[in-house]
Amino acid sequence: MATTPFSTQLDQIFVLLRDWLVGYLPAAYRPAAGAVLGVLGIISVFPALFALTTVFERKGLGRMQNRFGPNRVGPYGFFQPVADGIKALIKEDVIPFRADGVVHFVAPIVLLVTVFMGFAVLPVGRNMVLADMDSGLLFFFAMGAATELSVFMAGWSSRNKYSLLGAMRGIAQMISYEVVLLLSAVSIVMIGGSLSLSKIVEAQNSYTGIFPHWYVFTPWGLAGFLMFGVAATAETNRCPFDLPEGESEIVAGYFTEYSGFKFAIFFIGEYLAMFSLSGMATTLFLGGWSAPLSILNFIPSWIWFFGKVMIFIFVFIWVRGTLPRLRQDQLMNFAWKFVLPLSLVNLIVTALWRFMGEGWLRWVVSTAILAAFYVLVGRASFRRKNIGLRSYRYAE
Amino acid sequence: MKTVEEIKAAIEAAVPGAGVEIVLNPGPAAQHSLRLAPESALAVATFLRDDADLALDHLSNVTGVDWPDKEIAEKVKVTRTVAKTVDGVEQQVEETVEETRKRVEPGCLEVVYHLFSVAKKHGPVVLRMRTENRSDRVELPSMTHIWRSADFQEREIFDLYGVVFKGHPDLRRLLMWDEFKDHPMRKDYVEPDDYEYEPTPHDHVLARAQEHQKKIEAAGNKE
Amino acid sequence: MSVVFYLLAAMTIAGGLAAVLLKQLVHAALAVTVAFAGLALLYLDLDAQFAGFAQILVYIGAVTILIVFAILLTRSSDLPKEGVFSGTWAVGLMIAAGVFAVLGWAVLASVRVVPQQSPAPAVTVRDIGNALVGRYALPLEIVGLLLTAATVGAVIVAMHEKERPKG
Amino acid sequence: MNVVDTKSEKHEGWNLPPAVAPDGEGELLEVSMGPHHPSTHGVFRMDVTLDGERVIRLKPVFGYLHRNHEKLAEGQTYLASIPYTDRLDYICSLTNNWAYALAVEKLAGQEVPERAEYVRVILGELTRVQNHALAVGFLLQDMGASGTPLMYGFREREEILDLFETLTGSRMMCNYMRFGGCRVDPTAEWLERARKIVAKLPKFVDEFEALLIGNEILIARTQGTGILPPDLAVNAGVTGPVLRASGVNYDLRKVDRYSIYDRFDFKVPLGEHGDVYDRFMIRLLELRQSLRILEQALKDIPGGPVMDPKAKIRNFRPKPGEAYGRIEAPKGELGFYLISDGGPNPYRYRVRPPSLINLTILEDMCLGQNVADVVLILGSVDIVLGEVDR
Amino acid sequence: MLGEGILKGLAETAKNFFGSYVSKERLTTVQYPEERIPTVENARVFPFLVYDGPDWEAGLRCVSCQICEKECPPKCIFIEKSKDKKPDFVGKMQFYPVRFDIDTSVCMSCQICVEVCPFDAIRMNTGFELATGDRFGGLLLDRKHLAHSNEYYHSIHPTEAAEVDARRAEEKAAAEAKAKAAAEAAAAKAAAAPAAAPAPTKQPAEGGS
Amino acid sequence: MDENLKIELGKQGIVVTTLQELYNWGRRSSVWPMNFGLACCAIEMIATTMARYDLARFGAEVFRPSPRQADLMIISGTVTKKMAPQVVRLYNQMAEPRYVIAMGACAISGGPFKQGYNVLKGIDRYIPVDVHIPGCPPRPEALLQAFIALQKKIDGQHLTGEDRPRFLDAEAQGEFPVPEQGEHDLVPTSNKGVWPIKIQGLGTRD
Amino acid sequence: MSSSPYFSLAVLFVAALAFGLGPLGLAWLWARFYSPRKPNPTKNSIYECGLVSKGDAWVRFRPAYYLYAIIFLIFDVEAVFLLPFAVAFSGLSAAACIAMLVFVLLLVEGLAWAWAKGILTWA
Amino acid sequence: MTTPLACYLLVAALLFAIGLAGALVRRNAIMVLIGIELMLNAANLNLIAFWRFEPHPEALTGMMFAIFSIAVAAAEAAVGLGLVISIYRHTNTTDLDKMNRMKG
Ligand code: SF4
Ligand code: SF4
Ligand code: SF4
Repeated sequence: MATTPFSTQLDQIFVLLRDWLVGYLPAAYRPAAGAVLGVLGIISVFPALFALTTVFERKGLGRMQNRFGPNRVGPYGFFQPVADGIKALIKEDVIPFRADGVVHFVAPIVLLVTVFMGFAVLPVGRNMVLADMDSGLLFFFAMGAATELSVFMAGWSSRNKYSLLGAMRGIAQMISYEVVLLLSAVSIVMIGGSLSLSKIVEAQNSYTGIFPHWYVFTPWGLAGFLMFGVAATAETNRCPFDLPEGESEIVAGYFTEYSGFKFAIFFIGEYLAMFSLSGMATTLFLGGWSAPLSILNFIPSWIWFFGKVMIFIFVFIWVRGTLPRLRQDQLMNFAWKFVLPLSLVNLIVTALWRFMGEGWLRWVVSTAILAAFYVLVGRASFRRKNIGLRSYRYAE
Repeated sequence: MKTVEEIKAAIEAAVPGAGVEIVLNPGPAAQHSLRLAPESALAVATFLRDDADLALDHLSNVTGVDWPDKEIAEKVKVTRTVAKTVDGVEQQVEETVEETRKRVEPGCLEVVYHLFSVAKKHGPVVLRMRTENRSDRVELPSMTHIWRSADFQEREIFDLYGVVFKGHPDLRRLLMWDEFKDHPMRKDYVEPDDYEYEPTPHDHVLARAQEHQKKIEAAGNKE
Repeated sequence: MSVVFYLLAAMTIAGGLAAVLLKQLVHAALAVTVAFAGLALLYLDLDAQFAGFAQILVYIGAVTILIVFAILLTRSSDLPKEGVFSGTWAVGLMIAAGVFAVLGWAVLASVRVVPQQSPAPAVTVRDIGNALVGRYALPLEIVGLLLTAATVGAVIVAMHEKERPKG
Repeated sequence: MNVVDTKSEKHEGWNLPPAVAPDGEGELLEVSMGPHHPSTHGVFRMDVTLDGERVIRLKPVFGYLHRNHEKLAEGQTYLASIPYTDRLDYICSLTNNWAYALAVEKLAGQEVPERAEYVRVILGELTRVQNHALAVGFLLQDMGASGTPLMYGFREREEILDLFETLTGSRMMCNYMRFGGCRVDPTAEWLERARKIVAKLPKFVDEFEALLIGNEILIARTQGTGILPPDLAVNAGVTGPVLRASGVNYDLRKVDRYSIYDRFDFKVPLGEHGDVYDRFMIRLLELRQSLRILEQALKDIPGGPVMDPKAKIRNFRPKPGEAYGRIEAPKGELGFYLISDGGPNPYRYRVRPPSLINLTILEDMCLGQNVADVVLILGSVDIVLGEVDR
Repeated sequence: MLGEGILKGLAETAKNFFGSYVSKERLTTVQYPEERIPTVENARVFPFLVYDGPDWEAGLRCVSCQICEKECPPKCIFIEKSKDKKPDFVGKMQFYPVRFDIDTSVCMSCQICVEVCPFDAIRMNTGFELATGDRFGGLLLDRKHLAHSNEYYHSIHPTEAAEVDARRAEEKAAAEAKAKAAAEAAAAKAAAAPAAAPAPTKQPAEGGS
Repeated sequence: MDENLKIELGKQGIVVTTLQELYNWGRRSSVWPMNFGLACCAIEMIATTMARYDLARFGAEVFRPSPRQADLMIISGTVTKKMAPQVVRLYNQMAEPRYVIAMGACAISGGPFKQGYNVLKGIDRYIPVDVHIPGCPPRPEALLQAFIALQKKIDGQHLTGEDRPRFLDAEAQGEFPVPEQGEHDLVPTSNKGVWPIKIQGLGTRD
Repeated sequence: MSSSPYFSLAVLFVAALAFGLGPLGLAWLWARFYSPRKPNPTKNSIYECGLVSKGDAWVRFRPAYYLYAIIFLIFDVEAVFLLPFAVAFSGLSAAACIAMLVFVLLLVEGLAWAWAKGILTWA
Repeated sequence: MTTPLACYLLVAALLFAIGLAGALVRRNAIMVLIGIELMLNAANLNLIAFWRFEPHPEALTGMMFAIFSIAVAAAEAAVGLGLVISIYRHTNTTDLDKMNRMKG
């Protein structure tokens, strides 16, 4: 251990810490204890990140809107989430008499559990993944698919029109973008050659000169990345895809009837889903925990991972601060008629990429195909509806 | 734009037997108006809208006015009549008639329409219509089918004044709740008693509050 | 570890039973989800990782959604007045019991014949992929055809040639 | 001009909704939007019948803010009604003041000093600027933007409200105009400050435009949504930016040439499609024209009194008669109809609320649209409940 | 190009986001309890009664003429006239209010009472921090709570107060001159007659603001 | 008061006090208002959340549209008789602990419109109000001040004991009857449970 | 067994469950001891913009949702086949890839058919 | 891994029986489909179990069968539920007994 350089030690500090702690136990219990510690890490880090994000979001939105945002509760307002948590705990739990009590209760739990499970396969740093499975990616998406059920349960059990409308919207939206999410991940798998996320990261963790081999730096990777980003925004019901809770129409969507901590769980679940999808995007396209430049390798890998996730979160907030939301039909059309075909094209481009072999030609061809498709379909969808910028006339 | 007289002539030429009267406005605004007979009102209105010269396509404003019944004392001796004439209508008189014969002149509900032309950019042409009385014969033809803008305004007049517009597609109360019984904009509407806390009462409020207080006290004593 | 197995089996069976017995259709759909999840876990227990996750993805993620949509679209979440079990439920139960008896007997009878478990197979997703476009290429195409046909069929059936008024 | 048939079946039998959508697909869902709804701009309610997400019936329900303005005014002196007019369209109190003052001036045949006219124009146009900024902000809010456009709108509004407050003493309820002039004379510093703020405003409009007009989401959502054909608009008495967005050239500032609007050089923007996007854009363009008027008015404002010395405030009893006065308020034609019986109180006092009458065609615009568009269309009509319900 | 408008919008918000760290214009918040926007001179919240001199009760300018009570649109002023009279600043005998209540839970801050008061007795206050949990005790202001000194008036509305003072001084001078003239005339006429004729005060023009 | 507190402390021990502090701190620092505006005052309420005044600094910018998730109902504007049942129902549907700020003259007493036939003379006839803000409309700062006053009030509340707030008391009224719209007026015209005023404060001129 | 990833997953499952149930339990305890729940018919009625909720929310929805769900299901299944193929892709011959391409195209054909039929137009 | 194959098979058999019972005794067409899904899944479990216990699991036969079976079952569910919806549109019920009565 003494021979390992300091930066590696720092990089592996959590792994070492775990091994050190586990070392006190009899060998038979070590793996189990290790798992428990790993789980503890997940269960504490991401909720903490959630707390932090809510403050950052509120502050960031504030800054975009020329104001401060929360800054009074605790130093710089950073205790705001604590207060919110306490408040949520002590709120009365209202369950409408006509609601389906059991399902109403289970829905938030299901959401939380499925979202948490997604973190199991995310490599948050070198050697830092809770369950490195051969089908990790599939597991991740399987868990993601299960969250739809919780949305349905919440919306249906409340027996509230807004809730049910919100839930139906939510499910329709989530299933549509789920497909895109999967397909854009497939092209990564095609090149990465594994469903194990740590292998995918390893595959990207090499450098040409000082520049990394991240998949986002290829035409198909970039396209996949953008589609993944869009789909992730939709999956997590973030603006501009926040229709299921679009308060201008359906009040608070599927959790209209939730109060107290159950509502908080929905909130947490949504943010955690955002983290896990950001983490997934990072892993698939941005090289996971690998450093952006080879000379920056001395910085611990987990810092890179969380840094990248934070960038995603910033973009989420930024987008939320800027854009109005789409309408249901536009959202569905966008998914099925634009993003999904594009992702299918992307699959083919990826295949071409491999078969064309090294050289500049494949860059040109794949970029051209994707760009042409993007421009043509984008144009066509605007043309057909005859919409676009207008000029105006004046009387007198 | 044509003057009221010209408009009247045009109407009479177009709609025979229209029965249009000119109501002069004595004030400085001098916006004189035309009183229509309810029977021919729709025909006149259609003419006004469709006539190429007038083209009054914009019904801007529909107003209800309440002219309550008023007691007219035949001129005998004591009456100090301060009645003035507004639009040819006798004003309510607050007088103390003693022994003389009095006669009640039935009031009416009036609806006033202000028309403009968007196409020709002129206006206003003011139309008026009156119901026969204020209690049961309160029907007037609805202008909604000629000008959509009358839709909500007529509902409002129905709600607040109680004018029933025949032919209105959806004549419900507009502002008050459906169970409500009164027509609050009428001059004789009495507001409900709820002056339970009135630290700075004034004139009639004071009187009513005290009345209310007495009522409550009486009720309390009974219990 | 058979404890795990018994837990999973219990979960699966309970989910299945609940699905069949619960009156409220949405509850039944949620219960069947539990059964599906239990099955998926059983697959994992059988070292069929890929199949297990695929089971979750397809069944919990998609089939259940389909089922609840169908429930909502047919207003089946209201409890019917006539009761949820068909008039011939006794017969049905008998048949089911009979079938179970036969199957159970078959299993138990052949218990000695079945092979003992071999060490965990080192099957990776890559092998499945190779097999898929290799040995199983034809079935793959057939399944593709089937799925397409199913899409078209299901859509046509559900749409029922409606003349959607434009606009 | 073809006759608009209002006797279509949608008006008949409003209380007997069919249970199933016309095409037999799915059940109808009756939803009340409002009175407490995040995007009904106050306590407005729409009883919406949905077929899936498509609106097949929409009945506005009013009166949740019916504050008896007209009844109160008939029991009060002419003067005492001015502060109440502030509370009609509470975003644009000054134009309400103005319309009322104009009507009373017509009723009593009063003159207004020139400087007062200028001050009125300045304040009226400032009001228009802030109203349109807010209207656009609220529209975007309805569209689900997390407050940013609204915040920018409010940011500029605060500046204008500062001006109002410095002059009139109150941010919103200015109670500033009187029959025969204005209550206080703006000081030279005030005018200077107004000039500065007006000079800054175009930058803000640029920012707004950069943020919004090219946004694909906004374009996709607003274009083709809630189309209002011009003939229906005229027939339904729609006025203001909504009418002009349908391409009808009718701006009372040009038509009536009231006050001193004929002295200013400005243009009236007209829309072509009459959809939500046009209404949104017409507001932004009008905002720019208002800034032009403001520049001119602030440059040319003459000296002199702001109040007709002959005007009476107390014991004001106009001669018997009646008058209808109207102005181009930011939301449309705001008219006041007054009948005087010679007493200290108006015998009949009537407000012609543009917001209410612009809502006449709400159902027509919303039918067949998505629920999400309903709030958008409502937002694009730009109503204020204080005025709708009075 | 699809997405161009969105990018433009994003650039705009980013400009504001980063701008908020450098420019005051992009961070317009005034952190209220600590920082305040200075109150403008014309500001009006609720009315108060002006008194001259040190004793609020004796110095109240209000003569209980009840004009404001009548003109107040929502009728939130309640005045009870005194039975006796006391001299006002020019020495004329006037009634005074024994009770002067303003219900701030009703007052609409319209300033009409101020406009119509012929005696400059009622003016608008500028303090707005009046939130209270006590609806009945806290919001009905009686004359003691309403009374504020002329100095206070000067501190919140300096220009207006100076004008009022100047006018009053003029009136007072005029009244004194008149009284003096009257007194002199009276003295000249008949020294025996007591010179207690009330000085006619100026009746302000009706409707003058 | 102080005596009571001491006895209380002795009884419940220090745990309760810290718990109480934490409880009050949490409630005070995270007051989410309901997205609820009635009239002109609502515009000032919105202005309060906007850049210049920024209610968010207090952690209170999370305007929840659903009453289930909101803590504070800012009654900002005129409550008409047509609206009153809805307001009361919404208040009822909020989860405890819930607070009410009556913003503006209209909400407190009907304000300038109190003589109108359709205007409720103060929302406190039906539901308990924590803070009243006079003014028409109150400036945004006044709302902020009221908000701070509400926080103070929360801070002063006790977890146990006789003077604990209503929502901690199992006995206390939890439902506030929703008035019906009658033929002439609301029925009843007030909720006797929260509107104890018999007839008092009626001024008389002699 | 305990070293297998499933064990970690199980632990995570339990922990997530606890993470959800723990605070809910705490909240329940709090309500039990200090802040009693006070259900009543008004409070526990369905929220509908402040009005009394009329009609039931559990109504029949339009089949449009179902059509999307079908297509989603098909693509989900496709993904199950695509993923192993993608993993093996780097070692596959062109012929194998074409086999997959045919499979994908078959499904795309379904999608295209649906598109042409106007099913992908949200009503 | 000590669980013998028979246990899996028994579970599968039981599940199959439950599914069968569900399909037979429930009136609601959707419930019948749920029952059928359960039966298919039970079969799937058999497939996987046999694959796991066969001497050469590397051959992947059972596994591949299971995966294909999942796909087919999903397609079956889609079509079946589509049918239910379609029938519902005509008969306004999902109750099989009622449907039968209507037919007969
Ligand atoms: S400010 Fe207006 S409402 Fe207030 S007391 Fe004076 S006159 Fe009355
Ligand atoms: S008008 Fe002036 S002097 Fe008269 S009562 Fe009112 S405050 Fe007093
Ligand atoms: S208090 Fe004044 S500002 Fe507020 S709602 Fe009432 S009238 Fe409007």
